[in-house]
Amino acid sequence: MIGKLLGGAGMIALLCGAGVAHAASGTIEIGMIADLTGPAALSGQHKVDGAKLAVDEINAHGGIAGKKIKLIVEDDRGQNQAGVSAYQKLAANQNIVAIIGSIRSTIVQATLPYVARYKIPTMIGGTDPKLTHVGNQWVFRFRPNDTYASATMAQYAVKTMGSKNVAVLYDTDAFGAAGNALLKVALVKNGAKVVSDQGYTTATRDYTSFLEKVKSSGADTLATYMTNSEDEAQMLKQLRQLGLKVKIIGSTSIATSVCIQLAGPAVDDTYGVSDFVADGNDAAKAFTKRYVAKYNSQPDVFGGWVYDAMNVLSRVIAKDGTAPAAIQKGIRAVKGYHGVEGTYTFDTNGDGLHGYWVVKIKHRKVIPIKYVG
Amino acid sequence: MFSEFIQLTIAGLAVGSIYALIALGFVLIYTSVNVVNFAQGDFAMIGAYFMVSLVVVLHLPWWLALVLAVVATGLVGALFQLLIFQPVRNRPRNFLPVMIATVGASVFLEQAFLLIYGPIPYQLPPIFKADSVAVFGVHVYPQYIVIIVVTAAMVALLNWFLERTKLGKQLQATAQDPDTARLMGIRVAWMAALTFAISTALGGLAGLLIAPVYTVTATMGSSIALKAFAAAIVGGFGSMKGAIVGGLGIGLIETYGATYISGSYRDAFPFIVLILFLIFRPYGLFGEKVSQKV
Amino acid sequence: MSNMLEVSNIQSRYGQVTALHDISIEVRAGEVVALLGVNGAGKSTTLKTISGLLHPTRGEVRFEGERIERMAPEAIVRRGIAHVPEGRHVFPGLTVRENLIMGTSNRKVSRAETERDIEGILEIFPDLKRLYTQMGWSLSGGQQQMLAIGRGLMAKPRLLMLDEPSLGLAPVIVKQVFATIARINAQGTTVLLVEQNVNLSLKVAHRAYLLETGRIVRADTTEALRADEGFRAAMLGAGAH
Amino acid sequence: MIRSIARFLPFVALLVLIPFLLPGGRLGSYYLTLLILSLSYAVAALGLTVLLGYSGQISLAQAAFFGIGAYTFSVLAVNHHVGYWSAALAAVVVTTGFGLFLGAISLRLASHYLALVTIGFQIITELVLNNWNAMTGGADGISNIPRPSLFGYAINSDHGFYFISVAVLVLASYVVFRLRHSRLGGALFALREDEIAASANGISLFRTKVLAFAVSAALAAMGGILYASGSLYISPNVFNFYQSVSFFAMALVGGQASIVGTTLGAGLITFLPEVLRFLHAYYIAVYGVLVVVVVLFMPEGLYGLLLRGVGAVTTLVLGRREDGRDEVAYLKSDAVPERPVASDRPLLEIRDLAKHFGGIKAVNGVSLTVNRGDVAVLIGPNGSGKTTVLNVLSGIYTATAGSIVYDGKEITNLGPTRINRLGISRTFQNIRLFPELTALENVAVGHYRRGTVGLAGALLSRPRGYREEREAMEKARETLHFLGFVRLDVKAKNLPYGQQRIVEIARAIVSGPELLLLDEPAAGMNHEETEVLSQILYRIHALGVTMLLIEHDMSFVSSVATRAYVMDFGQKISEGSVKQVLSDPAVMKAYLGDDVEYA
Repeated sequence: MIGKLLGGAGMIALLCGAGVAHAASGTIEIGMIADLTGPAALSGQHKVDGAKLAVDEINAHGGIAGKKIKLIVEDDRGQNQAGVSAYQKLAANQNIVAIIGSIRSTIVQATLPYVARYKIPTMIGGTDPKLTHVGNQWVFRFRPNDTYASATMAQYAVKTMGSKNVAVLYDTDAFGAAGNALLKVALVKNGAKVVSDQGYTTATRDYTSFLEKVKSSGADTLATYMTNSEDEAQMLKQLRQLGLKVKIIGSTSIATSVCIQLAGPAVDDTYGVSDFVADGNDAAKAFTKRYVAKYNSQPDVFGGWVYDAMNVLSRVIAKDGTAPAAIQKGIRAVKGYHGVEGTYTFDTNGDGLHGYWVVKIKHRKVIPIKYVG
Repeated sequence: MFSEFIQLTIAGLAVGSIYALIALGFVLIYTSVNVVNFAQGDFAMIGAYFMVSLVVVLHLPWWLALVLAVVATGLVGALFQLLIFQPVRNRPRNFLPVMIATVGASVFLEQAFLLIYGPIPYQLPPIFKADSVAVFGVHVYPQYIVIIVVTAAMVALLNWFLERTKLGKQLQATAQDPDTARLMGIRVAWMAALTFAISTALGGLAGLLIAPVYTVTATMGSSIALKAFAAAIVGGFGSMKGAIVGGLGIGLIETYGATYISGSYRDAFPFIVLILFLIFRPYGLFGEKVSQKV
Repeated sequence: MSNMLEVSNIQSRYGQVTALHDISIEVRAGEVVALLGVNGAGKSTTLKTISGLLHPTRGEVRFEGERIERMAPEAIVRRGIAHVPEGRHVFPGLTVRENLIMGTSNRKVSRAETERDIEGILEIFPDLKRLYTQMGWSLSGGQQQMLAIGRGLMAKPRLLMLDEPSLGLAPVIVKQVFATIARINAQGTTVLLVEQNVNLSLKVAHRAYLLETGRIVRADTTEALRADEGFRAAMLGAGAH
Repeated sequence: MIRSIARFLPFVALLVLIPFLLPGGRLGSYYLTLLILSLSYAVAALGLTVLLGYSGQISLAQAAFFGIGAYTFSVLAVNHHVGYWSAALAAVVVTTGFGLFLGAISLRLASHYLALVTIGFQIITELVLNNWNAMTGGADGISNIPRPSLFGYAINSDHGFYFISVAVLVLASYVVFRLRHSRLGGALFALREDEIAASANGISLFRTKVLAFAVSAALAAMGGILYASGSLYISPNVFNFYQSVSFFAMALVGGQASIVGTTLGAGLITFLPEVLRFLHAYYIAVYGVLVVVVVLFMPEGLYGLLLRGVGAVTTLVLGRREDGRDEVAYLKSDAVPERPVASDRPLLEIRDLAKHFGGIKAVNGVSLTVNRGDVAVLIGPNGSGKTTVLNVLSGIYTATAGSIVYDGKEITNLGPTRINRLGISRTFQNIRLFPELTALENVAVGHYRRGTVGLAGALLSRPRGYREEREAMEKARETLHFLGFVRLDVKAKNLPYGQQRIVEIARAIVSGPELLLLDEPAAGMNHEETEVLSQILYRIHALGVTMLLIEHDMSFVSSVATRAYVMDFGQKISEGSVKQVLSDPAVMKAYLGDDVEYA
């Protein structure tokens, strides 16, 4: 008993010591895992760019209470195992006060046990609803989850676009498969008929067979739940070439700069849901301007959510300090923060955003139509 | 219904042509030096990137760019041979280390090109600018026709080279009996380099042909390569005719299967066919049964 | 005049196993020289060492004065030594004509010259004429042997090395083959011959070496060997060669 | 045996100590997770030690087996609430079943093709794991995978689980080690070194390959269970083709046929990318290059290199060891044994045998009879078809026509394994010893058909297994002694030609065959060695073994053979006593050629 007490005291002393150490160093270190290599290295780059933009701005304004933010990035290669290693590598660094996790739901899944164990506030972008519903108090989602996306898509398609027979095309990965399930339910609930639902494997390059089936199913609308913007663009180009006449509404991947850049005119006149819209609100407009100025390319959701995460984090730290428990409490208390992605109000699960934009893509520009919250 | 079938057939043949070109590369290398080059698909990626540099960056006319890109890919292939195969060419049972080394090299090449060209996918304009042409309700994508025609021409050219020229015959002689070929004065090291150059050039051609349809990324080659590999086996590893028939067959099966059976298992069909072949006809369509000599 | 081929004290190994211990051979221009000995005595290994398929661990090989023992086979055949290997080794997937053309790989030849050379070979082996477009694998043993020798001659060698040309051939064919060797020699090609058919070898050759477990145990003219009853008995008794 | 087990102790001790050497806190936990990961990989990679290192089969599906194991376990334990150990057992059983299937297909495929089929299996497995939502949870994977409890204590901490993993690795190593040193291990090696020689020694290629695949799959499953339980979450993208390549790299980099080497390789391949992280964007490219360099330029792997380095240092410090090159190879005995007289009961009857290859009629209607107690010799010029007769006879070629009757039973086209098991064994013209095995091990493989203990017996350390192993070794030693050969522990590839012949003969007679087929036993031997050889054949004959040999050396033939058959152009041209046939003019002509002038 006495030993335990002594041990506890030692721990406290150690923690205090650590606190003193970074006070002296004058920086606050924040970790981030991202796809630096591997098939989705592009999204990884956007993510790093978004985070760096936020960091540079905060530091330019004098940092947080005089301390500069230092961003430390580890590569997750887009793989679960490498994601876990990267997360642990960051967590092992005693100076890191919070970690920005992955936008991929499976990588988040794989790292969740370690988040729970290390008790480091972790900000994620994966939209699989259950990620924040497993009782892990250290996970905060900086994007709206898929229940909102599917509901928004279904509602808009049926009520506004007048869709009656809908074909669904989805990626068989975690994001797409979960989205497909939710979307089908939502469509039926709104009174539409699902005439075909087809899954494809990530990075499929020839969509002829899928599109032929959409055609023969007699669908008036194609709803896509595709994970990668590259795939979405590829599919859209082929759809146009096959001369398929259907209305199209897609998940977030359709309204990304990557999709628009790759698909060109093929993406015009499609609808999509998006949590990030370049001129959706004032914060987004300002962000887009600065992002374009700095990187000479259009920002998208990959950069948007980490920009918000970084800013929310810096406010919380400025207010509550760098102790993990304080940050955790602080984020949970955030209410009505106007970020690039929308207005953040964290619920008890750790979900910050609760709605999606419906957007239309016209002349390769994303035009916000309405926000469904 | 019928137009759908035609549509699928054209798409299947086009994708199949790409598999066939890469499968030919596998077969050429396998028959001549008895190793499998798992980096074969990455040469498709290299060819596509070279094409991007020549067309998008340097604005060369497409036909000149095509020739230059194919030749350049072949040169990279010859260099690859020098580094991966030459050092261990005389080691017994070198199949295994070479095979794993080519996988390691594939990891390296994909990363190297990712670093050089960056993660943003490139788009290559189609060779014919025309959009799809509708014939009797069938929308034909011109690039698909280009792929099929160029592949056919390339196969004819390759066949002419191997069957009608002395160099081609020397290449075959080396593959059939390297020691005796050396006794004839055939420089077998050159033949190995030439074989790699031709094989990888075919891969590069496949890559730049499909590039306008796909996007050009560092990882574009790996998934194509595995299916091309299946095509080579189904055809009978070691048979050029087999590689072509296997490639087209796999392309068609994949496309029909995804439509008429299940889209999610699209990538599985080539390998299910492969397993069936290996169980019931292990030496493929055109492979000869070889028995070990005592 | 000096020797065309001079093999001095070579030792050759297959991995850990020493196949040749100490072999020295000389071949003069215009000669037919035979290497005799039982299976495993090292005759084929000697030829392989000369043609560059094996590199000796000791000793040297000179062809027309030039050291060649470290050269690759491709380089050696370019210098004028053609090696017709044991077991014929015709290219199974090439036709008779293509096999013959492969024989010219050691030199630059025009198309017309190639055709002329092929004509010459078909004159020596008229049987090949009707097999002209057949694949190598479909030929009988004798036909393959003729093709292999013909292919060797296409290299226009100054020294032709033949390894067991009578192997597996019917007696009539064997006679033809040896008659051809004599004819080739008469036309000016020097020949180094490995044979099991002792009588025929002694007839066609000027000199012979007897090998035993990787060593030369006797070197003499064929007249002397033929006159030596003991040698003939020994060949039948010890190895029937 | 005890000594070779003792060699592993320092490594086990090191593994047990490592956690105590790690830094505390999260850094320690980071390393510990990687260590647990390495251990699970090591167990699966040990499967490749058996499959690739021992039996020489190529499989690029190890990640598939790893995944099937992990998934079967997780589905049972998480979704169906089966107890930890029962779920684990079931996972191993199911995975082994898939291993059996793949092994069964493999028989018909040459090694390169096998590599290809395993890739197909790998890719299909990954797709099924991804798409079979109802069972596998699809791309979402399975989370909340439990950790075991032992004797009522739940082992949830990483430290505890690490020790469980070490225990499983030790168990896996034991399995591999026992297999290596059992009768089956000899069979696996024989398969790797020379399939034809293996089957000619009574080893069933089919059963051995299937066994190798099954064991390999079982080990992969064990690794998979550790993986699932260690990371608490699995999803299909972990078990992909590149993971299979990774397993392969572990085996090759460490040293494919070494338990310690493979384990080190697993650690290295797992830690290498982590160690290289400081290179940022370049590290995966550097990793690729390192794999290429190691695989191409270090054929024995890093562990092999290490051992050689240690060996070199030891030699340097302790002085040169005797390499045994000049050791006496034969013990001579001058006693001429009593040779049995041939009976007139036929043991082997060949009728009208024919074998054609394409256009070449290698054997064209040969009939001959070998009586019990005969030393029959088949002579004839090179290329006359003698070896082909022997190859058809021992089941390596199938006959085009004709029949072979042995001991009253029809054995035509039975296959080499069955024929060997009937009591016919042979040597080969170009010597087919297992080059990487020692002389003694080679001969012990020859005893295979006399053994009975299978996998279970070997792994459970049944006394009968040890007895048989001992017996095989003793018999092998005895046989080599009987033939006067003493360099027992030299690798076959390092023996001179003549000695290799003796070892091959010993391998052929160690199981006590009734009929011994010898293909040119005296080829490449000098006089002295030939004399030793005839002594040896006398002694074998004196044991009552009937022999059929092919030979060119006539003085040798005259001294050993009781009956001779002469072949030319695929046909028998003469038969009788050696003396008779040698004076037959047809034979003279066949051998020496006729006397026509050409020059």
